[in-house]
Amino acid sequence: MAREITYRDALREALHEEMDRDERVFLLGEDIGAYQGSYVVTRGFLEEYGRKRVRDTPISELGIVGLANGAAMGGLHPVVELMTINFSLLAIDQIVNHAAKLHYMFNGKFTVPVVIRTASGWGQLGATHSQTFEGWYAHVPGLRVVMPATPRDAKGFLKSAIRGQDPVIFIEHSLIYRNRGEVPEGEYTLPLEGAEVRREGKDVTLVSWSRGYYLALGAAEDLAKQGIEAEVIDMRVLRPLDIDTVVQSVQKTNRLVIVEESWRTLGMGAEIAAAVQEHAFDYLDAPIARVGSLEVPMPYAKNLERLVIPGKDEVLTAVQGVLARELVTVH
Amino acid sequence: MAREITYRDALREALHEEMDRDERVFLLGEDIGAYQGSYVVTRGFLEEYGRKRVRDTPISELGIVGLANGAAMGGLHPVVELMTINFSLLAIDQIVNHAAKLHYMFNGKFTVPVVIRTASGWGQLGATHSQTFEGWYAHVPGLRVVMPATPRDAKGFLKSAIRGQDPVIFIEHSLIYRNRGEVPEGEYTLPLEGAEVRREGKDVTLVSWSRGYYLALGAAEDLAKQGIEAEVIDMRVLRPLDIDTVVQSVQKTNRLVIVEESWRTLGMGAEIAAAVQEHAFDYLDAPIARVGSLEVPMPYAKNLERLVIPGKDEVLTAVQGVLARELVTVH
Amino acid sequence: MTSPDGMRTKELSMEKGQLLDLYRKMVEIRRFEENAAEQYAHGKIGGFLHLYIGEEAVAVGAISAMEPRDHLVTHYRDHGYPIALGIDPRPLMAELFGKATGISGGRGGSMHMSDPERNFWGGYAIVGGHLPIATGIALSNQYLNREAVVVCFFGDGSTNTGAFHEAMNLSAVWKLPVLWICENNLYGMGTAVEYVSAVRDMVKKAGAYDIPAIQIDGQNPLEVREATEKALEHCRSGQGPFFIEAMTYRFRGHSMADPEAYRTKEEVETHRASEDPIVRFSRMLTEDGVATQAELDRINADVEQEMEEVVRFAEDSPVPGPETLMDHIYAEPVPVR
Amino acid sequence: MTSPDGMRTKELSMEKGQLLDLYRKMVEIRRFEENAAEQYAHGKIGGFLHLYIGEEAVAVGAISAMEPRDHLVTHYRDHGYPIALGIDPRPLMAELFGKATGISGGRGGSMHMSDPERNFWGGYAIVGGHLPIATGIALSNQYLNREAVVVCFFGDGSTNTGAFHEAMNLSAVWKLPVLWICENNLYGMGTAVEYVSAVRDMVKKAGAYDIPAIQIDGQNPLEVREATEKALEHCRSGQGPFFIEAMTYRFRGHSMADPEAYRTKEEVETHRASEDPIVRFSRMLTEDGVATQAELDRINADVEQEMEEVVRFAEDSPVPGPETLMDHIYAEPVPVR
Ligand SMILES: Cc1ncc(C[n+]2csc(CCOP(=O)(O)OP(=O)(O)O)c2C)c(N)n1
Ligand SMILES: Cc1ncc(C[n+]2csc(CCOP(=O)(O)OP(=O)(O)O)c2C)c(N)n1
Ligand SMILES: [Mg+2]
Ligand SMILES: [Mg+2]
Repeated sequence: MAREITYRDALREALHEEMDRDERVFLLGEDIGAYQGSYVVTRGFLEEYGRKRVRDTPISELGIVGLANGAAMGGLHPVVELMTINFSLLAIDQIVNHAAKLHYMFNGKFTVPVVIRTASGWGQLGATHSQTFEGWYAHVPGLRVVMPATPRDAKGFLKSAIRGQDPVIFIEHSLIYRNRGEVPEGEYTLPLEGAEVRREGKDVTLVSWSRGYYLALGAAEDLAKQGIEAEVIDMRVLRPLDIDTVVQSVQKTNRLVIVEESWRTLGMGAEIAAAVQEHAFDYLDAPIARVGSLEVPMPYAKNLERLVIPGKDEVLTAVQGVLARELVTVH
Repeated sequence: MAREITYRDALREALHEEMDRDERVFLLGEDIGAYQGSYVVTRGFLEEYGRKRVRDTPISELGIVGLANGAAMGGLHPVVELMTINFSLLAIDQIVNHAAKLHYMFNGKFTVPVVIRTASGWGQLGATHSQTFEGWYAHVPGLRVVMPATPRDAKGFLKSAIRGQDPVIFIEHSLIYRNRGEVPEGEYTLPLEGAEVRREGKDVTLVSWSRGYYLALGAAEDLAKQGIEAEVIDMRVLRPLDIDTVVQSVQKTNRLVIVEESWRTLGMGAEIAAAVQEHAFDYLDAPIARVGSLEVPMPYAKNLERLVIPGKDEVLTAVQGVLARELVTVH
Repeated sequence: MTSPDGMRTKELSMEKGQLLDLYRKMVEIRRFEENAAEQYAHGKIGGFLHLYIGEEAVAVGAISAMEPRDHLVTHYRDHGYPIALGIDPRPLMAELFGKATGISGGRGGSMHMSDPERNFWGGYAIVGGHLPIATGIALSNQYLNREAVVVCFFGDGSTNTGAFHEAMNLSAVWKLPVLWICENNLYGMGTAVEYVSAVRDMVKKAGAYDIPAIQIDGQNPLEVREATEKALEHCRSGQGPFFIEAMTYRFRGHSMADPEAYRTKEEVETHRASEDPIVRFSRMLTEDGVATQAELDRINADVEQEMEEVVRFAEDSPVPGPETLMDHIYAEPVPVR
Repeated sequence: MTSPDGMRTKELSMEKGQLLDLYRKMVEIRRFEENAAEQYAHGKIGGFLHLYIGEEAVAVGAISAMEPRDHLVTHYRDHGYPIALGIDPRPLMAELFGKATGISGGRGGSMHMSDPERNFWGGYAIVGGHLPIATGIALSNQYLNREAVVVCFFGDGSTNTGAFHEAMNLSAVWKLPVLWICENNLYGMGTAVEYVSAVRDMVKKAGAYDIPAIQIDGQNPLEVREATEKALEHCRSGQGPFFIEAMTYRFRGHSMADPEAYRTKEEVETHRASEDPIVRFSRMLTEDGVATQAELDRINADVEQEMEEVVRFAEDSPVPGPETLMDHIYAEPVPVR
């Protein structure tokens, strides 16, 4: 039996269940308590669990992630909320030089089971508040990076992340908190690995994650009306990256379009393209296309912002491009 | 007429010449003065220029880059030294959310001509002191990112960076400071753009930058003895990225190996591979190969460290791989 | 509020015209913000919108003490400062509308106003991020012997950032001419000072850097002005930074999205009732006989009209041309890829 | 040095055995470091090597006051603390040699010793980075009612980092049981305190967080011990953090690569001559009649021998197996790509 709930509620359920299950799980972050959370994910939690377990913090991103690292080493299971992924840059030393390293550097003698929840997103927020850095975190051995698109994944991943022993960067998206989707009745967790083929197709593979997944899906539905069957893959987890699933799809469709919201250069799409051409070289009938944001600091004005973030049209154009391509061999 | 000097001396000459040319150029950073610079690049500068222009700073990476941004806005030309690129993570908010954004966000009304010198490198320095993040900076519109391999580029780039109006991330490498190379007699600057073919060849293209360039060159010399002519490209500038030069080479050689010291996943090589397959798809006879570090926090022990950083053998193996590859088309 | 309310206008050697100008600026800010809130509700303004209502006396009092050569750097709650500085409010409103005539061409939005010609270096959206930048501008002034002071505004919440600490220390070590003005409005977003700051009085933090500091009533523009004058003198004389903590209160939510779950309506009402800087100042002016209520009402009506025109200007302006999208990413040309 | 040298051993209720143990620990650290320097010169040790010579009394005095349930977190100059804690020096030296028997399996090196079984959570190489971590361990102790105190060592230089500020504030806001011990050795790498810190006395920085603080003579292990005992009591009683500034001096370069251009030989010699903690303490012990010089000499000889064995152990140990390279990147299995 399944229920339909929002992405936000899926996160709330995960936090509730894990906090109820294990006293050592606690939340910390800016404005998660009295303010009720800047994206309202933790509404009511302070009132329910009290100040010990729901900790409003100072504006000290570096300090609170470092503190969470230490608390995790000391036996707790902290879930930090960094209001947006843009502010995670202030904490990145504690994420990359500490959380990601300590288990290895100290020869496995202790673990750092910290979960860092943060939100990607945009919406006339200006240059410093509209970025997304999943590709940066996915670069770093020692981190697990998830970026769920659906309520089911959001809940199952968050519960696993909290129960796990490794540092997890858990990236939400401000524009999909209200998206609804099915989640299983009762308890479940999902392993932090594996892409999923969410729509089967034979003509072209569309790969994305988080909000981009919905964009890809929308494009696939349009394409279907034109008789083009797109296979849509939701990457779900960005480190470890499940390239096999993409390769298998490309072996069938022979064409790949990657859709993402970050700047194209060195976005996640770069890695996916590089890895797929390596593993499915002989199957590709066209260059892998990447659809991403224009390479510009995000402007505030709505009409300009619309030009920066890719929409369905850009995806459709890219698909037309890879489909139109004839395979030639030049020497 | 050319002279042969070290990479370090090339940097020193650039700093000297620019400081002598323009009173508004000044240096700041941790231990650049009394200590003489942790890689001795600024030796003697405090004594020569005094405390006003050679400023030993507190251990405040975020603060000093922010201060340099402000000083640049106010009409100075600060050259910040961040001891190593690992510590730049502490300053990354000022680099990415400020230096890279302000000119655009404020509609071009002022500029932020800041130069951030920092060093990549390794050598039993452990997990937190052996990383390299050029790919992260190359992801960000608004930044220029250079990573010179030769004394000539080091000097010419640094002078241009100081004279320019944009923020520049200038990445040196601790293991090539003593490398010698020719520099022109007298004044010169070099535009912050363009890759260079440093060795011509027809069988395979090797692409790298910074210390990796020497690795590629060494491999090319070995290959030559086996009758394999490798073309070697030094990327030099990582943003803007000169893909054309690589594409032209691949159109001739049909095979590409990228050599870098960072972790493979989402390293610069990912972008180069993704872009080249896009622009030279029909010319590739084998998947583009990427040689990079093993994906592990760097261990201290010398015998383990050697396994992590790619050496000539790894490059040769990769070249053999792309050469052995038969082009097949599967449907 | 720590200082007695009783500061009288006559204690200050100010002309009537100057006093009425302070009054007018506060009213301008208030009406500008109210109009912005209305336009936000109409969907004309997007993203974040942080209003300065209730805190007007801090910007107006402090900025009135600045000289043209001085510099201004602020956080994201930044509509009040340029108005206090006498910058035309029309491009400010147009910026909120995302129009080409906006002060940042519509690219910055609410959080990123600036006017370098007036030495206003902008509003910044990363909490704490502008403090090192202000320090650097101050260094450029010192370095180039400009004898200008940078006045930098920030909130209580930002004093908990590492950037605050590093900037304070740098400014003190190098004796930079920067005046730090902390607006302590008791909350950072929805979090009350006592839950997140080890000390309630921000002046105490200045002590860690031997920066002289004073806590003042930020609801009285004259007290703010006087303290700022003295502080600017200190900074200008080469003695290094100075720190003012202005006690104030935000009458509206943190941003338009704020349901204000963290404080009671009564708390807000109490502050509004006793500490509205405009109400207090108009009482001061009329009780001291500086102006009649009728004179003040005329100013109010005048500003009301001005703001109608401001909104109309924003409304009627064109959006930025799409062809400008990629301008100004770099100051110097970059080869196309 | 701010406190008079005259603290006598008899003022403290310590057994002779305990006093000699303090002495021995200091000598162990000194000899360990001297041997490390020698082995570095022989190329047996690579990378960075930061010696604790001259500062032994801080670690030994402070750690002698700790209880087994207490926790320890330090910066990268971290060979002295584990020795003071009584951890076997052989795996420490083996770590420097990059051997499998090293305390971190040869993966950490000089800057990353740790022994969580003894609540020693390690040395950290990012200046300031371990302060938030110490704060978090303290939170875990408070949360789980462990009644343990985290003792965290760091240098004067690290007090200028944003991480310091954020950690201090967090520790004070949540009244966490953490004892901050700042080793003020007058330099951060090659930069003297006065050039980079707005205040010379680090205790002043604790005032910004209302954290009680004391400045002590870090060259006298008994003074350090006494101050630490009181501070631990404070922390353990739920009153929150405490801050000790131990005035000390580094007799050797910052690391083995340091040519010491920033200070004169005379300056170093003056400190060495009057402030060697081992010399001072041995004088105290003999003058007070606690021990004879012969007894101390015996300890010295003993330690000398012990350290030969320590080096031999490191030398004879195997390097880590290449097959272990990819172990422990994650605590839980990750699917291979
Ligand atoms: C580094 C960073 N963290 C978090 C935020 C989100 N945020 C915006 S304003 C704010 C509160 C700031 O409070 P304060 O400094 O007191 O200023 P006030 O809004 O009260 O004027 C927060 C947490 C941000 N913009 N930047
Ligand atoms: C964030 C960061 N910046 C710079 C460095 C380089 N560095 C290593 S130790 C050190 C000086 C630290 O001085 P202090 O805290 O006084 O400790 P001491 O070495 O004197 O014991 C510096 C700058 C670093 N490791 N981390
Ligand atoms: Mg506030
Ligand atoms: Mg020191």
